[in-house]
Formats: sequence, C-alpha cells, structure tokens
Amino acid sequence: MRLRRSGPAEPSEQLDLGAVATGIGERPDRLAALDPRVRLISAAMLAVTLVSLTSLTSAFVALLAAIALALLGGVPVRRLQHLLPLELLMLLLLITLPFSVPGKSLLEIGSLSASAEGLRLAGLILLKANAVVLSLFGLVAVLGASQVVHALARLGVPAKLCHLLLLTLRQILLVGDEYRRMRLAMRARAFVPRSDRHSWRALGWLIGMLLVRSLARGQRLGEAMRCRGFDGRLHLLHRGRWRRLDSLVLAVAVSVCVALFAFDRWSHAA
Amino acid sequence: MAHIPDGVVSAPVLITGALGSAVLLGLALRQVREEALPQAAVLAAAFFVSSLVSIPLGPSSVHLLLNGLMGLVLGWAAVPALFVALLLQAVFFGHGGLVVLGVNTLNLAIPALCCALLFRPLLARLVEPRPTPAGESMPSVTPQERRRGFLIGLTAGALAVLLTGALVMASLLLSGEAFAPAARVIGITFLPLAAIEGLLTGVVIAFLLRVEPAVLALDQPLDRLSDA
Amino acid sequence: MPPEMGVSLTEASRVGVLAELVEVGFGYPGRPPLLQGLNLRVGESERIALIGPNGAGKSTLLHLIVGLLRPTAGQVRVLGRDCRSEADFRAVRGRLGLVFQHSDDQLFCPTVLDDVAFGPLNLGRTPEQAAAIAERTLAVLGLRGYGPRVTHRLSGGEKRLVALATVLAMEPQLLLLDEPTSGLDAVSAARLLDHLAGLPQAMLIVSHEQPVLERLTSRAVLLEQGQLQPVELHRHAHAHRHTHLHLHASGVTTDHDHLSELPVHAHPHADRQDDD
Amino acid sequence: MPPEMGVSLTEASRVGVLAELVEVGFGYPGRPPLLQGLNLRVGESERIALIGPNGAGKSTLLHLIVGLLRPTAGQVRVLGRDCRSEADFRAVRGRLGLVFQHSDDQLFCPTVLDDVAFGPLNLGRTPEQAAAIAERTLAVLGLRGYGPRVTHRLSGGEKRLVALATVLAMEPQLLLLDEPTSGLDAVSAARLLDHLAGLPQAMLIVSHEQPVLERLTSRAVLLEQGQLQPVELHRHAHAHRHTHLHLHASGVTTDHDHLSELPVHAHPHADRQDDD
Ligand SMILES: Nc1ncnc2c1ncn2[C@@H]1O[C@H](COP(=O)(O)OP(=O)(O)OP(=O)(O)O)[C@@H](O)[C@H]1O
Ligand SMILES: Nc1ncnc2c1ncn2[C@@H]1O[C@H](COP(=O)(O)OP(=O)(O)OP(=O)(O)O)[C@@H](O)[C@H]1O
Ligand SMILES: [Mg+2]
Ligand SMILES: [Mg+2]
Repeated sequence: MRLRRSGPAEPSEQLDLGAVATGIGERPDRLAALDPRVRLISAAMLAVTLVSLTSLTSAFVALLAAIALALLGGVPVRRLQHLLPLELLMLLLLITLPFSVPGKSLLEIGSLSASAEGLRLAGLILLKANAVVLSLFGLVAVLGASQVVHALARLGVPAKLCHLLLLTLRQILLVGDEYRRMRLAMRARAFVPRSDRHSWRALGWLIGMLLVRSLARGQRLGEAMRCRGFDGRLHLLHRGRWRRLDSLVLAVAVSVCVALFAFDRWSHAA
Repeated sequence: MAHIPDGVVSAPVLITGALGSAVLLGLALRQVREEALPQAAVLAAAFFVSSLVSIPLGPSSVHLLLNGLMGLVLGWAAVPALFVALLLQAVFFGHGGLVVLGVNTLNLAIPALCCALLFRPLLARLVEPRPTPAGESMPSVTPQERRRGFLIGLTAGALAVLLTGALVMASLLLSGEAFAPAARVIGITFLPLAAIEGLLTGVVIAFLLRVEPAVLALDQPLDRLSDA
Repeated sequence: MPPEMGVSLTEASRVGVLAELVEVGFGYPGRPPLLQGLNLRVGESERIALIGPNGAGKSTLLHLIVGLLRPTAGQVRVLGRDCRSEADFRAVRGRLGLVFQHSDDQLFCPTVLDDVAFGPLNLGRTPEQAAAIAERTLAVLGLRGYGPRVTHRLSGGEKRLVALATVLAMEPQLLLLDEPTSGLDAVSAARLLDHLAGLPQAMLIVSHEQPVLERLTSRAVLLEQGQLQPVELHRHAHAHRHTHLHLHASGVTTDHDHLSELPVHAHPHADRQDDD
Repeated sequence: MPPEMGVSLTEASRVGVLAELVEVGFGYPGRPPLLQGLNLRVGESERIALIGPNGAGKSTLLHLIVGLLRPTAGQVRVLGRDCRSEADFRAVRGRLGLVFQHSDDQLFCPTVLDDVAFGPLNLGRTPEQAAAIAERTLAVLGLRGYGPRVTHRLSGGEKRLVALATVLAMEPQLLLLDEPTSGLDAVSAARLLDHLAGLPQAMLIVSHEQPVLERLTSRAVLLEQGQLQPVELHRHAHAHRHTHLHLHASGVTTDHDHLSELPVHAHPHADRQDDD
C-alpha cells in the first residue's frame, strides 16, 4: 500500500507509463554499446552482491557505484520521485529498528532505548535498497521493455512468459490511455473523488468497465494475431550480437562484484 | 506496503521465495495455453492499470492490490499476471526489488490462488448459463444474485489483502526478530486496505455480473484461460 | 457619464458571455506549443462550429475550457468568472457540458440510469432527485424506458444519445460537443441532430460534417497553427465534377442522363450516406 | 467435348479467383441472422469496394473470409481451396492480408520492427530473414528507419501505414482493408492512398469515402439486408444546393458572387477537407 496525499491531480495520471516502452532515460545512454544481456546479467549479479553486503562502508561504496551507473545510463533526476514509496518504508525501519535491535544504547526515551546496532542495520538497509534500485534503473530500465524482454528470452526465460510480457506491455499503454480518457470524462462531469460510498462505487465501476472493455480488446488482439499466422508457437526476433567488448565488460562486472564482496567481508571484520 | 524492497529480508526467506515462485509460475504457465495469451495479457494490463487508481480513504488515498479480484477473474493466470506487474514495477518504477521479486510474487499470488479455489465455485453457481428470451438484452443475473456476488467479492477482496498482509509480516519476522515492530506497523496499514479492497472488489464483481458475466467466464473451470 | 450607465454597460458586456479564452497558450509537455495567443468568446445562445485538421488541438481546446487542462498562458473565463485553479473550475463544471469524442470513454456505469444520474449526484443532488432528473432527461431525448438497460450493450447511436443525456442531466448552459456524429451512420446521425437542434443551450461543436454544420451552427471558426480564424458559413449552389455512387437495381438501364437536370439536381438515388 | 477441354475450362474458372463466398449465411449467437445466401467472388487483380450502412456486417464479412468467424451455411473458398476448419484457414491466412478498422488492435508489439516481423516469423522464416523482410517492407512504404520506434508513440497516420506494413510483410495476394482511411486527416489519408494505389495486390475495401473509391476501386458492391448487390461507380458533373464552408481572411469582402460560375465551379478556397 502506498499512501499519498489526495490532491487535485491524479497521481496515476502523472505516472509515466510510456517510459516503460521507451526506457526511462532522457539523457544519452553511455552504456548503449553493450549487449542488453550483459546489462541484465550484471544487474542481477550486482543486486545479489548488494543484498549480501554487511558493512556500512561497502554499502556506501556500492551506492556510489549505483549512482554512477544511473548517471551513465542517462536516468533523469526527476525519476527519483518514484523512489518515494520505498523511502517511506525505509523511514519506518529507521524509526523502529534502533529500538528493536539490542545493543549499545545511544538514546533513551522512557523505557525504550535506541541502539547503535539498530541504527546501523537501518542505515545498511537504506543504502542497499537504494543501490539496487538505482543500478537497475541505470542498467536495465533505460533499455525500454522490448529490449529487456528480448534479452530475457535469449537468456533462457520461457518463451511463453516473454510473450506475455511483450503483449502486456503494449496493452498497458493502450488500457492506460483508455483509463486516462475515462477519468477525464468523469472529471468533466464534476466528479471529485472523496471518501464516500458514491466515489468508491464509481471507481469500482470504472475498474469493472476497464475489465469489460479489456475482454473485447483481448478478443480483437487474438484475432489480429491469428490473421498473421499465429498458431500458438512463439517466435522472437533476436537482435544484437555478443562481442568481445561484452565479454570484457562481463569479466569486469564479475570482478567488481567479487571485489565488493571481499571488501565487505574485510571491512566488516576490521 | 506489499512491495518489500531489496536488502530487508534474509537469505533463507529470499531463497524460499525464489524457489516457491518459480515452481508456482512454472505450474501456472503450463496451465495457460498459448492461444489464451492475448486474453491473459490484456486482462493483466487492465489489472496493472487498475492498481494505479488511487482510491480516497480518509484524509489520504491508497492503491489497490487487487489480487483477490485477479484470482476470481483469472484463476491460475493470476500468477504470471502478478509476476509481470511486479517485475515492471520493480524495474521501471523502483517499487519493490529484484532479488525479493520471488518473495513479493508469492505474497500476492498465494492469496490470489486461495481466492480462486475458495470463491470461484461459489460465483459459478450464480451465473450458470440460463436461457434468455431471444432479443432480450436485460441482464440475466437477478438483483439478489448480484448482492450475493457483491458479498463474495467483498470477502475475497478483504481476505486476499489480509492474507497478503500476514505473508508480508511473516517474511519480515522470519528475517529477524528486530523487524517485529516494523512488521506490526505494516500489518496495521493492511487493515484499512483490506476494508476498502473488499468493498471495491464487491462492487466490481456486482458490476461484472450485471454488465458482462463473460468476463468471469464462470461456466468454465478454474483454469479458464487454458482452454479459452 | 452617470455611474449607473457605466455599470450597466460593463454588465451588459459581461452578461451573455458564457465562455471566453483570452490570449491562451498551451502545449503538451515535451512537445512544441499547440495553441498560442488564442482568443474565443462564446455568447449566450450562440452556436459555433470549430473546425480544423487532425491534431490541430480542437479537443485540447474543449478540455481547456472545462479545466481538464490548464493553459500555460492567458486566461480562461467561464460565466464571467476567471478560472485558474481546479477549485474554480469545479464550481463551473456543472454549467459546461462536454460530450466526448468517443461515447465509450464517457459511459462507465452499469446501467443507463446510473450513468445519467452520475453528474447530478456529483453536483450534490440526493439519489432520489438525481434519479428523477435522469428519468426526465432520458424522456426528453426519447429514451424513455432505457433506464435499466446496460450501457455496454447499446448500439453506437444509442450510446451517443445516452452520452448526451448524461451531460444534459447536469443542466449545462453551454454544450461542448466533440465530433458528435463521427462513426454514426446516416440514420443515427440524423436522429442525434434532431435532438441537438431542439435544445435551447449555446453550443460549441467540433465537426467537419456538412449536415451538422448546416443544421446546428450559426458561425464557424477554424483552428490552424494554434490560432482561431473566423470562417464564413453560407449556402449556395455548386456544381463540380466528382464521382458519385449510383445504386442501380440489377436489370435497370444504367445509361440515364445525369447532366440534364443541372443546375438543381434532385438526387433520386438511394445513396444517402454517400451523398456529400 | 474432349475431356481436356472440360478440365481446362474448369481450371480457367478456378484460376484467378482469389476468394469466393458461396451462399454464405451467418449470424452472431442470440441475434437475428446477419448474412443470408451471400455470394461474392474476388478475382485476381480486382479491386472491389464494399459499402453498406453501420452494422450491415461489412467487418463480419471480412472476418468470414479469413476464417476468424465460421459461416453457419454455405462455403468459403480461398485460392480455390474449400476452407472449413481452422487448419484450412491457417494454411491460407498468410495469403490474405486483413488490415483492421483500428490500427491499435493490430499493432501489438512494442516496436515497429517486432510488429512487422511477427507475420514472417509465424510463416517459418528465420529471425534474420524476418528482420530483413520487415526492413524491406518498411522501406517500400517510406518508413525506413521506423524499425526501432515505439508503436505507441506513432501518429494515427503512421500507425495505419505500419499496420499495412505488418500485413504486406506476409506477401499476401489479396488485401482486405477495413475502412483504411477512417479517422485520418486529409494529408495522412492521401499518403496512405498513394501507397495503396501503387500496390500490385487485389483488394477488397470497406469504405465510404469518395477519394478511396475513386482512386482504388474498379467495382463496388453494397451489403444490405444480408446480401450483396452490385453498385455502379461512375463519374459525372453534379450541381446541387448545399452549404459550403468558405475561408475568408478577415478584411476580405465576403459579398462575392458564388452563382456566376455555374455549372463548373473551380474552388478557390482553402477548404480542402470540407470540400466534399
Ligand atoms: N495527452 C497528450 N499528451 C501529449 N500529446 C497529446 C496529448 N493529447 C493530444 N496530444 C497531441 O496534441 C495534438 C492535438 O491533439 P487534439 O486531440 O487536441 O487534436 P484534435 O484537433 O482534436 O484532433 P482530431 O481531429 O484527431 O480529434 C495532437 O498532435 C496530439 O497527438
Ligand atoms: N462479437 C459480436 N457479437 C455479437 N454481435 C456482434 C459482434 N460483432 C458485431 N456484432 C453485431 O453484428 C452487426 C454487424 O457488425 P459489423 O461490425 O460486421 O458491421 P459493419 O458493417 O462493419 O459496421 P461498421 O460500419 O459500424 O463498421 C452489428 O449489429 C454488430 O453489433
Ligand atoms: Mg479531437
Ligand atoms: Mg466495420
């Protein structure tokens, strides 16, 4: 659940669904020369490494690296507003963890005592969670969904899942447009969402109507696919070629992850 | 806060989540036939968009999880639909994380499947195909049946959210005693969400029964998308 | 000049202007500006046609008037009130009835009655009042008895009429119609036009279609390159060469003389919708 | 009569018939029959216009030809082959290119290249071949470089061209076009027509629009009450009274004489799209 202040502008009207298709980048992608597969593998390895980090120092280093990746990938700063729900949870952890982790007392409030260990754990989680998301943004999200899914397919993800992803992506944009137009029409008829039965019922109907219209849309989509020879077998267009540069970058990514892991264990021990 | 970010849950929970969701996803994908992919994709998209609708609640607003409704409408196909939604949200919007994707998928998909198993048979009894006079465009579902549909939706929607809340709390608690207070706070936020989600799911089910029972396709078994 | 006179003059110039755009500029984010320094004034009981090529911004203009979009420059005045914030527009939105280009976007309630009552409910009517208003509006449009029908299952023409009803139920003073007859066949379009022609409201109508312009509008403006230009709308005889579909029942001779009847050609053919 | 002659006669009548409907009947479940005893034969290099009111069943007819719907009576023959089952239709669907009424229904891949290559891939081409075919088809339609673009961001006219490309990439022998220019403005429509006019394929075109019929079709059939009737398409001069939009730059006198030029009136006005 994401809590938001209710305002005049509908938050979902601002959520930029189009970015899913084109990629979230707005500045040039400096890593564009790489095969998408390298980027996906590196992102996954990095995420696993990041999650396993235990020292604040190494997590901080990792966050800096993730910021660098996001900058290289061309992620706009505006994009960071999407991290708000994440930070909300982080705030909750920052508030609760110091009091629930036993350890050296930093601060006493009544019978509660905030521990340095708890604060450290919260800080660690804060750094790691943001680092994973930022590196994902820089390495994967700027590619745009089509490239990501094709890369996934070539990495052995089942074709059925890949096709479902591709079809869903395009449909999300179309249904999203439909939703936006319907919301505008509601607003034009003086609808203001409030916490009352009338509003909830209207929004429920809106969701219901989206589903009803989607059923018809799904039928037409199926027909269009059959007209183009779709017989249940799935094919994908493969693109991009693995080059020496890609192997090199993959080797670098592996060594970075190993180094980060080693540094983490060393600095944790120290 | 059904989307747990990376870095919170512990390795055993992560691995269980990854393996569990992989198995569930594999099973579900086997059930969904290729011919039914277009239908599944469009409905998955509709659910994705619907989960962006912000529902006013008290002084703030919430977004729905809709996993109860997805279970009711999609059956098994709810699993890949949820996975696709979570993957997109993690990668492109930074909601949730990559390594916890398995855990998050399980937390939403298990309640969805429970709803499908428990409540689809009940709904199916409401909309058994019955003869309608030719040229009659009046709804064939009576008001009482719609009210029953509303109650089924209400229960399914609320139950799914409560189950998800319990699973999220369990994921945190299993990751460490220290998360207990945070888990409790998160658990509390699921209560109002369950109420509003139940209400909305009920409204949507009553709407579908009235306007287009074909969306529920309840004359077909649980895995309707496998033989659509 | 006695002060009363000055007051009444200003009043007179204000009263009677339902909606006014003053030097309005607008562009979608990340796109070149669409409208620039645009002026428009819709007076009481005026019926204005708004024409222009695809993508000129006609629908955008209507959305600006009802405050679904906010201009980047200039002013929007509705009923003499300067509208800037969402709250300003909320107060006047009930007075402006926007009928969307696609009825499907506008109808989302399970039944016709629910949909028509939706606007009045939003304006603060009780459910009983709203239902009564809805029934009355449906009756006016010849849709008596449509109340319990499922909107989703109506035909295109019926949907368009219901969409009009949903807007009329709010008793607007100005109707904004976005291509009201597009996608309708000749019979449904004629029926809709009959109803529109009988309404008392002022109208701003986006349309290219001759019958609409002919029956409904008193003047026309052309939207091009972000600005509005007046266009004359008048009727006279024309003759020009063009292809025409002729329906000949098989067996009837086809070598009839088409030219003999000039200059006034009374079409004896059953090709109504192809008759431009 | 020598046997060879009989064979060759039958052959001759078969060859050159791309699609044929024989006494076809169809109705949607729970509705009155839509088509009854309908016959249609599309020969090689024929270009047939299919016209009829809304809901007459024009789109349904196209769906029957490609086997998305199965007739309740009669036969569908494609390329001389009697098609009954999904398997039969699958074998011939690649030869029939159906362009849907709404491009958004037809474009379901994220990028243009994926979409155009989808058909060839299904027909068994390798990914490399499919990509090459797609690039070539795009080039033919003047869409070179559109490959990596996101379908969603294209304009209506571009979408329509890409939809055409997706179908042409399968190298069909017969194009079935469902209102190809509906919703397009004059410029995009003209561009599409240019491309269509340059194609070698036979076509069956649902359309009401004069420019389409004029440029593309050689004969027309009218669908009414479930049956097809031949319609004559010929061109001659007409004169009739109708309203006309005239664009006068402000300041220019508007009291010019419109009647003096009859019977041939050379429009000096910039009102292209309103010039029916
Ligand atoms: N939400 C939006 N975001 C970005 N661009 C938009 C949006 N809505 C419309 N546009 C663009 O703005 C331009 C004007 O759109 P608008 O719908 O106002 O045109 P119109 O005159 O109504 O055209 P039509 O005759 O096709 O209805 C178009 O180029 C359109 O692509
Ligand atoms: N899937 C369906 N189920 C039931 N009825 C349908 C279905 N599709 C179309 N119809 C009905 O069949 C009739 C013919 O539809 P069709 O789309 O073929 O008409 P059309 O001639 O193409 O009309 P238009 O000019 O509006 O495109 C219409 O009355 C329509 O409501
Ligand atoms: Mg428009
Ligand atoms: Mg049609």
